[in-house]
Amino acid sequence: MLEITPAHYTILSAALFSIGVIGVLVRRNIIIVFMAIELMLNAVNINLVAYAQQLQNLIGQVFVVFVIAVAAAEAAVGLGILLAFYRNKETVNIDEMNVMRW
Amino acid sequence: MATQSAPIFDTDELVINMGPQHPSTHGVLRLVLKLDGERVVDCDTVMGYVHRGIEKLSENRDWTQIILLTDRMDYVAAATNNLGYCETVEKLLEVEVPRRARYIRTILAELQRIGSHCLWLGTHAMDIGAMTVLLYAFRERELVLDLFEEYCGARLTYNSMRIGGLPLDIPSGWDRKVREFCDVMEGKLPEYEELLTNNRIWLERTRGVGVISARDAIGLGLCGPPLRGSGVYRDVRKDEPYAAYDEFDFEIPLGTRGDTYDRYLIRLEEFRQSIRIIRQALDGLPEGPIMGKVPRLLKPKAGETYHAIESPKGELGYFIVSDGRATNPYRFRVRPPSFCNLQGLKPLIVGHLVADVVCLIGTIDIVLGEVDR
Amino acid sequence: MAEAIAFYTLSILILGLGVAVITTPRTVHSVVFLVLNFLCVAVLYVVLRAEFLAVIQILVYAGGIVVLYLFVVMLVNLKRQPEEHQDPRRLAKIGLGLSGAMLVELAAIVVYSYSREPSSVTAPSPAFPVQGNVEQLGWLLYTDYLIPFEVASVLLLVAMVGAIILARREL
Amino acid sequence: MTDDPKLAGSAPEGPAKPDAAADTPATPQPAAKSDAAAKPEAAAKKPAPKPKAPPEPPKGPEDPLPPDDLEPPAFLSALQQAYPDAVEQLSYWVGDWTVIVRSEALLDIATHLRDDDEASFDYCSDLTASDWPPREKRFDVIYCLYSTRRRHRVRIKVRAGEDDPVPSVTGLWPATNWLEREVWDMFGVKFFGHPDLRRILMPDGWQGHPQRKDYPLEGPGELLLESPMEWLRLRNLQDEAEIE
Amino acid sequence: MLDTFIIPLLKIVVLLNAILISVTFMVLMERKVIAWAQSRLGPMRVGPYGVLQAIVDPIKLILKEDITPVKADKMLFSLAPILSLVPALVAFAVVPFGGDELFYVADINVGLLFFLSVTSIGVYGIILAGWASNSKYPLLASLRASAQLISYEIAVTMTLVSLILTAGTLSMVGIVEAQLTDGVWYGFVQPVAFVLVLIGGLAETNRVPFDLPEAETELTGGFHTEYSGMRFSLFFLAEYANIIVISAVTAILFFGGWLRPFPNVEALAFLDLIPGWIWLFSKIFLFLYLFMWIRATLPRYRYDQLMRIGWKLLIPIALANIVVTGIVKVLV
Repeated sequence: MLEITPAHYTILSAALFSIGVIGVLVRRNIIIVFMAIELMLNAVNINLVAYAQQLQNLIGQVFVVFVIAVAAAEAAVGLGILLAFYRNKETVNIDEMNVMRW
Repeated sequence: MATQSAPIFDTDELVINMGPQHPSTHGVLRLVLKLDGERVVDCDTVMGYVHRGIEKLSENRDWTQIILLTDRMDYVAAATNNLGYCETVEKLLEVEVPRRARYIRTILAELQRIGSHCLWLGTHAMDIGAMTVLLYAFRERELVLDLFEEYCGARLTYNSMRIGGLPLDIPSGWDRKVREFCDVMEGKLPEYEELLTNNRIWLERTRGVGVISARDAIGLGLCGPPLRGSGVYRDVRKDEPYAAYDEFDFEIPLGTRGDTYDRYLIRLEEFRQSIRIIRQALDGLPEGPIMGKVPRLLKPKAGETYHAIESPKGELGYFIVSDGRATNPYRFRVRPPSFCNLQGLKPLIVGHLVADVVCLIGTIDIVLGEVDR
Repeated sequence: MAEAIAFYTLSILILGLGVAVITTPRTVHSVVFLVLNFLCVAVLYVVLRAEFLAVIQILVYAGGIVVLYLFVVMLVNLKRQPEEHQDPRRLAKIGLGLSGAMLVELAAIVVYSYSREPSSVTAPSPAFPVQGNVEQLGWLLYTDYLIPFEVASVLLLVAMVGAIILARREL
Repeated sequence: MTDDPKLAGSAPEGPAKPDAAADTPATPQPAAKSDAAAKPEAAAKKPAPKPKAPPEPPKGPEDPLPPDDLEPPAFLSALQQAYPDAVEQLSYWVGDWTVIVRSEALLDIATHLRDDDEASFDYCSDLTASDWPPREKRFDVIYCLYSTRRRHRVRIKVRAGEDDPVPSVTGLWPATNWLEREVWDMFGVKFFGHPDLRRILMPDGWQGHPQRKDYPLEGPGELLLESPMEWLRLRNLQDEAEIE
Repeated sequence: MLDTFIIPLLKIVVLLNAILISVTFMVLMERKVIAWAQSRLGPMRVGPYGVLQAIVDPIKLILKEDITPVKADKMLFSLAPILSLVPALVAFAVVPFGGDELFYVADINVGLLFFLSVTSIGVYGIILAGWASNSKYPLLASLRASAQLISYEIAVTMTLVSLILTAGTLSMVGIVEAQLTDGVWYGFVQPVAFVLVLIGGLAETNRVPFDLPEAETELTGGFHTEYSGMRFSLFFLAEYANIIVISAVTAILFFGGWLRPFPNVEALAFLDLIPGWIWLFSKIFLFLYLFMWIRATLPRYRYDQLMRIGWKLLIPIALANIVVTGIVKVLV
């Protein structure tokens, strides 16, 4: 128990990932949904870093860098879409985001 | 998307109250600003927080008591208020004011202009963030106040003139001190210029901000430096000379672009011209009485008149109706330059940023005591 | 020992803050919890000897992306709470169940894989001509992973252009 | 805010300020005055031994005619010729020229004065009013014009009653926007065609128009609210007593 | 145990106290410097030449009533000052006050990046303070602040990349040692970067001429309009701690830290008699004085001008600087 193995990190990561999934599936505020996605990405990152440590190999960390870059791109575009949507519909409720064009 | 091409992102219009408690509304002016982001899209000016009914009060006071009330309007330029009022009543009474009194009045009015412009410069620069100028300008204003204190004993509300002349002759040695002050002031002006005139930030903040064309300025009834900043040659001292201004040689600085920077330059130049006038007046100060022949009981013949002078803020006019029977004016009306200039604020600020609002309030140089009366 | 203390503390914090992110009714609070969550994750990276990633996590995630979120939350001045509107076709309970099922599945996988003999495989990276976490990471990024790295930068550029076009007032 | 000036003096439930001044004796000055006003008998008795009649309030401004040997400036003569009916009178006093015009023709005359090359009064330096209660058209609305090109001044004067509004000249001189608001606020003279005729110095809900002669200096009292003319007569009596 | 826990802990305690005390005296210094610039005397009443003002001011602030607006978001309203102060203090962890291990808390191999990332957290304090106050002026200020701080953070980070290229290390101690081996302060090698970092530092600490988030004459105090008492003083503390840390880092990166002038000129070896930390402190004071001097002299920029300077001036110059530095590095 006192020795922390990659298994511990995997469990932490899985739990965080599930929290993210719950957030995505349950919450209706799209900003929160975005944040839940960020949580999921972080969960993946934890896993990658943990295994990079375990395998004494930096490739996992390299992937984390890419994940962070993708997350930044996702946040920028996602929030841009959100703003564009908001100024037309004045809502951030994903249930009302059911049209492809407006 | 094409069907709703109206301004889309107007959901964030923010209405903020600037004032009456705000550090840079120069008193208790209240602006209700409608903002789109930081840009002002609409503005409503609310005033009257220091409305003391000076006009109404004056209609129930006798002619001499009113001088004291005029001090309280533009309290940073009390002497010019006194001057305008006394001249108007003198015009109604058709009293001749002795030449010495007119000279001293001119000196007082120009000293007052320097004092008022010092206050304007300090607060205007402070609004834009240059706080050292404030302290420098107040340092010089203090000298003006000292001179007034020596002349009439008061530092803010002077009550320094009487109908028909002056209550006091100048104290001995006062003219020398005024000359010294002129030298000091002339030496200090380059300090202000050094801090502001060629300062890049100052230029960026003031140039092209609050531009108003000559035509609009005339139409809006702007007066004083805001009008001259747009290049309109209009100065009551030249157009309708009063006191002793027709005997002096001075120039009226004019702007070309009508922006905040031009108005700043004009007021700086007015410092110099005021110093020039004061020096001429001191050089040619005639001997003689300081009070004209005024009846003991002031009762002007029935009639009405409007008389304007150039206060530091602009055209300060008094419209007085006498019914020929009472010892008080039947109707006493002040044409406050700050009030009329403040009317030009809305066209100036709409479309500018919040930061420019304070800059523009500063540039039109209002005193709320005068706006509200 | 120290690692264990750090791990358990951080795990509790990370999971607690994660739950807080998705349960708080006020969006701004969610963002704050998210920041704190990311800071804890950064500390976890330090524990895992990934200092560069820890710093990048704070700099990019906490200092950049989440500020963007906060900015948007402040910009989107909600007139009504989004949670008020309930779409009848929405099946939140099933969503909750689905995610619960997923948690179970993940747990099962983990338990299953570790019930067997723990494989202590190490696949050390090839020898680096440089020392230190940052240097080695940089070496990898600019040698083996140069093309993905450039692709990522192009992706960021595209995202930036897209975000600007989307957020502009008039299209 | 009452739009009808007549209502101003007699609104049954005004905002707190005017009524409070009369009801609560907390503020000594207004209370004392309103007491005196509330007891007209007592006030009337006081000067009774002296049979001197109270002075009538002045009926109107003198508006002296120009002296015979003085030629009016060219633009005024031209104006008189152009609008012989509209110009009621020319007046001259201590160097100032005043044109008294009918309010119906104000806009025409103002336009003429602004656009005529001789006159070109492009700058409205002041707009104000004066109140002469006994007169039927009790208000004089006064426009002080100035020409930045020709550098001369003239005043236009229009007579207005409480109920007949004056045309707004904001279209000609935007400067008069606030000035007309102030005249409305202070006197209750209405301007039709004004874009935004609200109170400007007094609070929005204020009752009455303070610069009127029948508005007491210390604020409105009960008697004033009931019968302004009676109140004015009594005040004049009081003033006489004080002078004696 | 002693080396891993007790000594660093002691160092932290000493450092924190030193920062807090120096902040209070820095306020006094600022008041005095500005007063002299404005031909005044400054505080003169408490103690000789007003020296004790530095002690009286914090006492006053602590004893003042701490007001929370009714409509404020209570949690964030309390959290914001803390979020603002903590990063400012944490940033000191990587600031070496001397070459010896005694003089720094930690010398991590990503020291400079750590400094940048920690200061980037400070923006939350300001944004949240503005948001939580539930008041319009603070909200405007916090929108301004978030845009301003992020923009200038980008500029500063990019500028520092060229310095990192020159030094070849991210460790703060390493950068100073690199300056010793190169025999020159990097302020002379990277003058452009130095100026950019100075400007960016002014903007990141919300100092004149970039004090828009506070802009007393426009936004009535900006994001801390609604704060009073202790929580206000935390913001105050954070601002001044930030100024000190920016000054210290600038001195370390560009002015050779604890090195004497001309570190490799043997003829000046007698300057080594003065301990290194005195050199560093005098450099920090120089920058502090510069900050105050600027405050006394310059007006404030406008929001759009500020953003224009950040995006259209500083960032392109920083990028060009990186390119030039890279080329020079390859060629030399």
